[in-house]
Amino acid sequence: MREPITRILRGSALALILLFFLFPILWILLMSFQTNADILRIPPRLGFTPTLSNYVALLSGKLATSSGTLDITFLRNLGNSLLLSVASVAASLVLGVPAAYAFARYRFRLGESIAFTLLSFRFAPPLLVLLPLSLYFQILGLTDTYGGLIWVYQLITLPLILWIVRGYFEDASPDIEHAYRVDGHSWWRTFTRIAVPLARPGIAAAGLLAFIFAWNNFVFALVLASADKQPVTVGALAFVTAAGIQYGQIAAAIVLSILPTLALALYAQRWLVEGLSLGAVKG
Amino acid sequence: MSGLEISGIRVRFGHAEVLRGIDCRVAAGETVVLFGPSGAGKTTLLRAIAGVEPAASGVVRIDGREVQDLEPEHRPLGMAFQNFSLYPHLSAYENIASPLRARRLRTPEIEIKVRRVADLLRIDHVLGHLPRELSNGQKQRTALARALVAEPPVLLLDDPLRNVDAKLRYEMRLELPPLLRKTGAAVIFVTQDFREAMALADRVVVLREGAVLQDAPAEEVYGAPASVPVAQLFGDPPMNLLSARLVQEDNRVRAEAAGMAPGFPDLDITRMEAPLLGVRPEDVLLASPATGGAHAEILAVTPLHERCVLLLRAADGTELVASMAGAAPDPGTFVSIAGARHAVLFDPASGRRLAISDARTEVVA
Amino acid sequence: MSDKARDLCKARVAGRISRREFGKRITALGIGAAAADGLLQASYTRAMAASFDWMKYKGTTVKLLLNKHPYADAMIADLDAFRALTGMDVKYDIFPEDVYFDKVTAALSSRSSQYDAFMTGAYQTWQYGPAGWLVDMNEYLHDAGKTAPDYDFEDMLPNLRASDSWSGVPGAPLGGTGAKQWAIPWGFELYSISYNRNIFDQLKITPPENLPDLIEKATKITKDAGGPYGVGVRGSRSWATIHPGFLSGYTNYGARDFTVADGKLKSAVDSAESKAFHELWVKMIQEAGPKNWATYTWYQVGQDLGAGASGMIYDADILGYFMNGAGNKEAGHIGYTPIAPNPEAKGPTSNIWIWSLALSNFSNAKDAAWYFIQWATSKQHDMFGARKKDLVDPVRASVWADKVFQDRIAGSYPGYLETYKATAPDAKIYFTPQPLFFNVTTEWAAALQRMVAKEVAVSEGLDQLAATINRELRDAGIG
Amino acid sequence: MSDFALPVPAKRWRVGRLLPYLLSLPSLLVCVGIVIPFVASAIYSLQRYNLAFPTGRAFIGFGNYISFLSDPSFWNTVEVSIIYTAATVGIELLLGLAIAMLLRERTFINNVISVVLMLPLMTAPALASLMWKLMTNPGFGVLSWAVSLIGLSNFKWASDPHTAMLTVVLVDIWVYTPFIMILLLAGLRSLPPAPFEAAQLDGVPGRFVFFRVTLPMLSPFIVTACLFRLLDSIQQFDIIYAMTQGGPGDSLMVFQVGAYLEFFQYTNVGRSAALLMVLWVITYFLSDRFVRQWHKLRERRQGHA
Repeated sequence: MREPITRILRGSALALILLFFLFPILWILLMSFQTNADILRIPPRLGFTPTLSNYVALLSGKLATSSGTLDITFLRNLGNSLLLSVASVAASLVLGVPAAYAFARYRFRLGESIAFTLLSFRFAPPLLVLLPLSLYFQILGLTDTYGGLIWVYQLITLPLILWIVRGYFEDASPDIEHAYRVDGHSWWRTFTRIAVPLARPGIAAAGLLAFIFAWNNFVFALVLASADKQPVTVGALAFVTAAGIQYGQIAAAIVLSILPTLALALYAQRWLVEGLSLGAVKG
Repeated sequence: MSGLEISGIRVRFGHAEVLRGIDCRVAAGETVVLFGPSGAGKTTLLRAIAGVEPAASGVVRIDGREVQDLEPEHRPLGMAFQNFSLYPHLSAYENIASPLRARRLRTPEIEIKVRRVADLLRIDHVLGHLPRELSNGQKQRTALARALVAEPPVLLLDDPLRNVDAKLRYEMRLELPPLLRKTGAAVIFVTQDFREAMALADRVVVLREGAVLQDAPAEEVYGAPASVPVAQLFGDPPMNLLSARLVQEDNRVRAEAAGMAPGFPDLDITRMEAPLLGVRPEDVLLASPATGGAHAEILAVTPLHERCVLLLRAADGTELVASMAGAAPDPGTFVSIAGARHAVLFDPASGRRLAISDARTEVVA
Repeated sequence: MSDKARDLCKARVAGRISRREFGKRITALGIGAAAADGLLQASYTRAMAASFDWMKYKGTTVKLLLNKHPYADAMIADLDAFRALTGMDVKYDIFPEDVYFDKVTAALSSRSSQYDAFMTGAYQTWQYGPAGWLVDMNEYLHDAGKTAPDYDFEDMLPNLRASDSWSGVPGAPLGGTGAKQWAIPWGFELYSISYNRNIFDQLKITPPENLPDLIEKATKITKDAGGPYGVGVRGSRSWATIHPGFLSGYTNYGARDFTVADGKLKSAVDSAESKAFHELWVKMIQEAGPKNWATYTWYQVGQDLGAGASGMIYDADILGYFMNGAGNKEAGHIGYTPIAPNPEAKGPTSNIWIWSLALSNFSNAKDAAWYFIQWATSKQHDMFGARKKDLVDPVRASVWADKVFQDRIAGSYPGYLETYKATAPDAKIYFTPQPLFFNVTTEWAAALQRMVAKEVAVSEGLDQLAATINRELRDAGIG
Repeated sequence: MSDFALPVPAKRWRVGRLLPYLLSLPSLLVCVGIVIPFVASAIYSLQRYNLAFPTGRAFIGFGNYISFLSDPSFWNTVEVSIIYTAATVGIELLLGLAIAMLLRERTFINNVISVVLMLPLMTAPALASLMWKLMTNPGFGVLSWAVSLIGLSNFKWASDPHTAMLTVVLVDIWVYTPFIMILLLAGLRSLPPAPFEAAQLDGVPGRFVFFRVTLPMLSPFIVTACLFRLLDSIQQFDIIYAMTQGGPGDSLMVFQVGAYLEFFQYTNVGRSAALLMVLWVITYFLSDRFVRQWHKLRERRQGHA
């Protein structure tokens, strides 16, 4: 159908793009199978004897350095990341999906103002709230609790979910829901059986993006939580040690920290793109 | 009373009033067609009745019970939406079963009822399909089945034939009246197509700009539109509206225009500046030029169904539309206008109907 | 443990027998040297307990905020001894250095009672002290009821004790009159040259003696060593770039950061001495420093030395120590040498960094936390860290005099002790204490980056820097 | 018999009017909890407030803001932030759009590529920066080695004021282009096929279709993507702080890095808060404009549909 020259151009453009975006990932993957000595060679080389020592160190929690064996809490950090991200996204979905529905379906006094205010939290510089927040959390007794962190994480996840899901609801015809209510189903049943299932691609995609952003957060947990509640983003800095930066372990940590998100993304692949489109479900 | 009774329904969208106090009654077993141009508020009225569009004021009674303050799910009615509004993630079977499930019927009972209505609408072979796997006609029948399945006392059908092809529409026009009558429900059927209205309606309610223009049996709306707008809306091709001259004659008044001069025995006004004479195209009596009468030039000819429609210029220069059976004459030739079989006279200022012609046909000398 | 061995340990602890005598007799009892150290440690603990009510806060838990550092690792390794001694429990949060001080600032500025004691440097106490976040330890040190009789604060090197002690008046000398003891020194580092012996041997050059000599040799390495560059120093836009080798050399050239008159500070970075030194330093980086020097923290400086990417570093002596350890490519090839950058100078004038322990003013268990700090800075624990772990620049004179420690260092890290000894006498904090320390040094690092990038000439850059610093001092009301 | 044996509900009062508030208030309340610190920050910004000078704390009105006006470092921050934001969002938008166009067809391979291309987004910027720092290390860095192969042996990446911006922009592009790509891809795939088929049948040139059909129809998505990226970009912190801490010199001193240093290094709460308030005003203004535009485009798009 298409001219071969276009196909070649398109193919090589894609190849270049994949190279740019995936080369660093590939390099990190390679690094995760190397010892620090292999990584710190001049000039860098491809050939090396692969080792699983980085992964072993991460998973066993023992890091051997020149200044002795250090305990590392990577698995705990990974668990914290999972807990914080999953709980934050779940809370955001519970709070945000009904709100998104309200903004999409009803025109009500102050509705737009509330919607914009919610969005504007996404735009507030995190540091702006972070500075007094630690003081405030101290008063509320939320310092160093998962609950407090999940609350603050709402600043990241809630607006994203709210706005993407709202667009999705807006583009879906309300008549399908009307029909269901006329059939005799309550509002709540209609919301849970019709509105939400139909918006599932949008919810899945928004949830995934929110998950990624929550997962990548650094500064909130750093300031507000003690070491045993830190996510991987902060925890991986523990590999910057006096005896040298443990690049191999950092690389392995990145690989391991990407895996859950990647798995989620591949699972949600079929909804991901469709879900971010404002395009409605066509009956 | 049993059936549907609405009064004083008002709906506002922001500052615009979309429905300005609608009153209407539909008896059980009766089919009322809600007719009007787009934007008239037909769909809004159905929605207000169903409760999915909040009404600013007004009363909706179903079988004598006020329901305007109830949520949609508590109103005993069924509704078919113009765009079908099937649940895309549920099979046709589940779509149809939905009202029954809402009423918590037991599974075998649901099965029986769904099968029955599906048989009736000839979609029993596609019950397992998802909506996107259905043809438009099947979708339409599924939507209809869903509205019918719980045998509600009130049925609201929002232009259900609009999105289906001509053949199916024709079939459905024939099938629907007995079907609806069988349900015994009070039916409101929305359409923009006057033929559909004529075919289905026990009564037609003509709606424009949020107000009822006429509420009468279909033949009456056709034959005796209550006002100029109704005359313009209802009918295809629409009624000729010709500026007429009143002529007092014995015990009646004649209105002369374009070579026609129907008589109006009940008219008590004798003098009026240019009243409007409404004549349906098929009521324009045509004759060959040889038979005398007023000559008119044929400007254009279009076939419409089994008849052909002629655009004429009468001797006095008035243009009008007539229709006739048989072979189409050539444009440029002449016919003779012999009179009007039936005509309506309107007040040009208010647009209101003044009188209906008597049965005698007259030919102007 | 046999009674005989226990008696022997007690005798050693009480100072009745010499170390050598102790070693000889314990060997005679058939106990290996390592086991004997353990015995000694245990009996020290018992000896401490004998003369002081260490069990007073039994059952209390102390929570610490720690930086990820070998010194902290050494302490953690010895925590069981503290638990046994006091019946208290210790919990700790440990954070990487990149974010550690931000974490401290966040915790203290929110007046959090979460942490009772934490690690700090001296510079930080110049902020934390005036801010009211720290407890003045003098009230504990001088209270016989709270401090064990054998604690011997005077055993700590005087410059270190003074460094953590300040009156809070900007410009007032450290350890001067009215000074408060904001923190207790615990482990420290000073600044000298650590070099790659292989590279030096290969190029047949000797360790540098002063800055011009260093520049010459470093330039030669960059040119001739076939890959490695000459000298690694820090360069990130941070106070940390200013305080190690840089300030040591700066001081050696007779330059000061401020002049103090009538209680007001004035920047002295635009002095002739300062400009002369900056010219050399900038030249050194341009000609023989790491290419992306401006992103270098001590991790990169150390990493390059350990991986053989640099010929030498002018940075913390302990950094050279760590890079000589297993896991690094150049392990065992690192040499150490003191440096007095100014050829005219009598000797090195090294600035120092002191890891200290401070007591949070918001702690709900201050007395108990003091017990912990007291233990962690005691001779006993200092000795444990120095002998067994990597607390290699311990703060106590008695530990430096310890033969076991000396032998261990001399064995694996030749030149380290000698370098320390040559550098230590004049090693102290050469900054003028004042609360805008971080503003000034960060601006300073940024200015240095611009000079190295040739965005501004050295002299002009320093004039601008002085003006900026003076303005900030005035704004804060101390200039 | 009809199935309408419906119970008469007790309440005659319709919950409908309150429903939207009931639905949206929980999320609002959750966020309002966060507003309290925000107000505290606003108050701090009106004070001379350095934690290390507790006695000097005083209300000084807009003093902090006024001092910015004459402070060249503040204007440098504004300039650097604008350049950074314009460069990152501009390039990411173009690149993201190009990739989305390439992956437009709904094939399995394209779907997989689009997920795989999101890998950089899944790498936390704090960690990604660490790896980029290693990759651009002149000794061990694979990228430094690669550019030396093409003759750039003295390329100093983030260390040179001339290339530092380029380097962090590169990292930002690497991390965030996938975000724009995925939003625009979703947009492209949701466009109705009819206009494109018609254009193809009519033999309308591709470029014309792109500029006159694709771009206008895609604009709500472009606005959304830009909105999120623009506001994230102007608030950039992780990458710049991890790579250069705002250096060399002041060449990368963006708002949040400046404010972070003011607070965490200099304990100058008042100045830090004032700097952040300025940033907030900028983002509020920008987002307000964008949201208006977004509503307008959506209405137009729905009007077409």
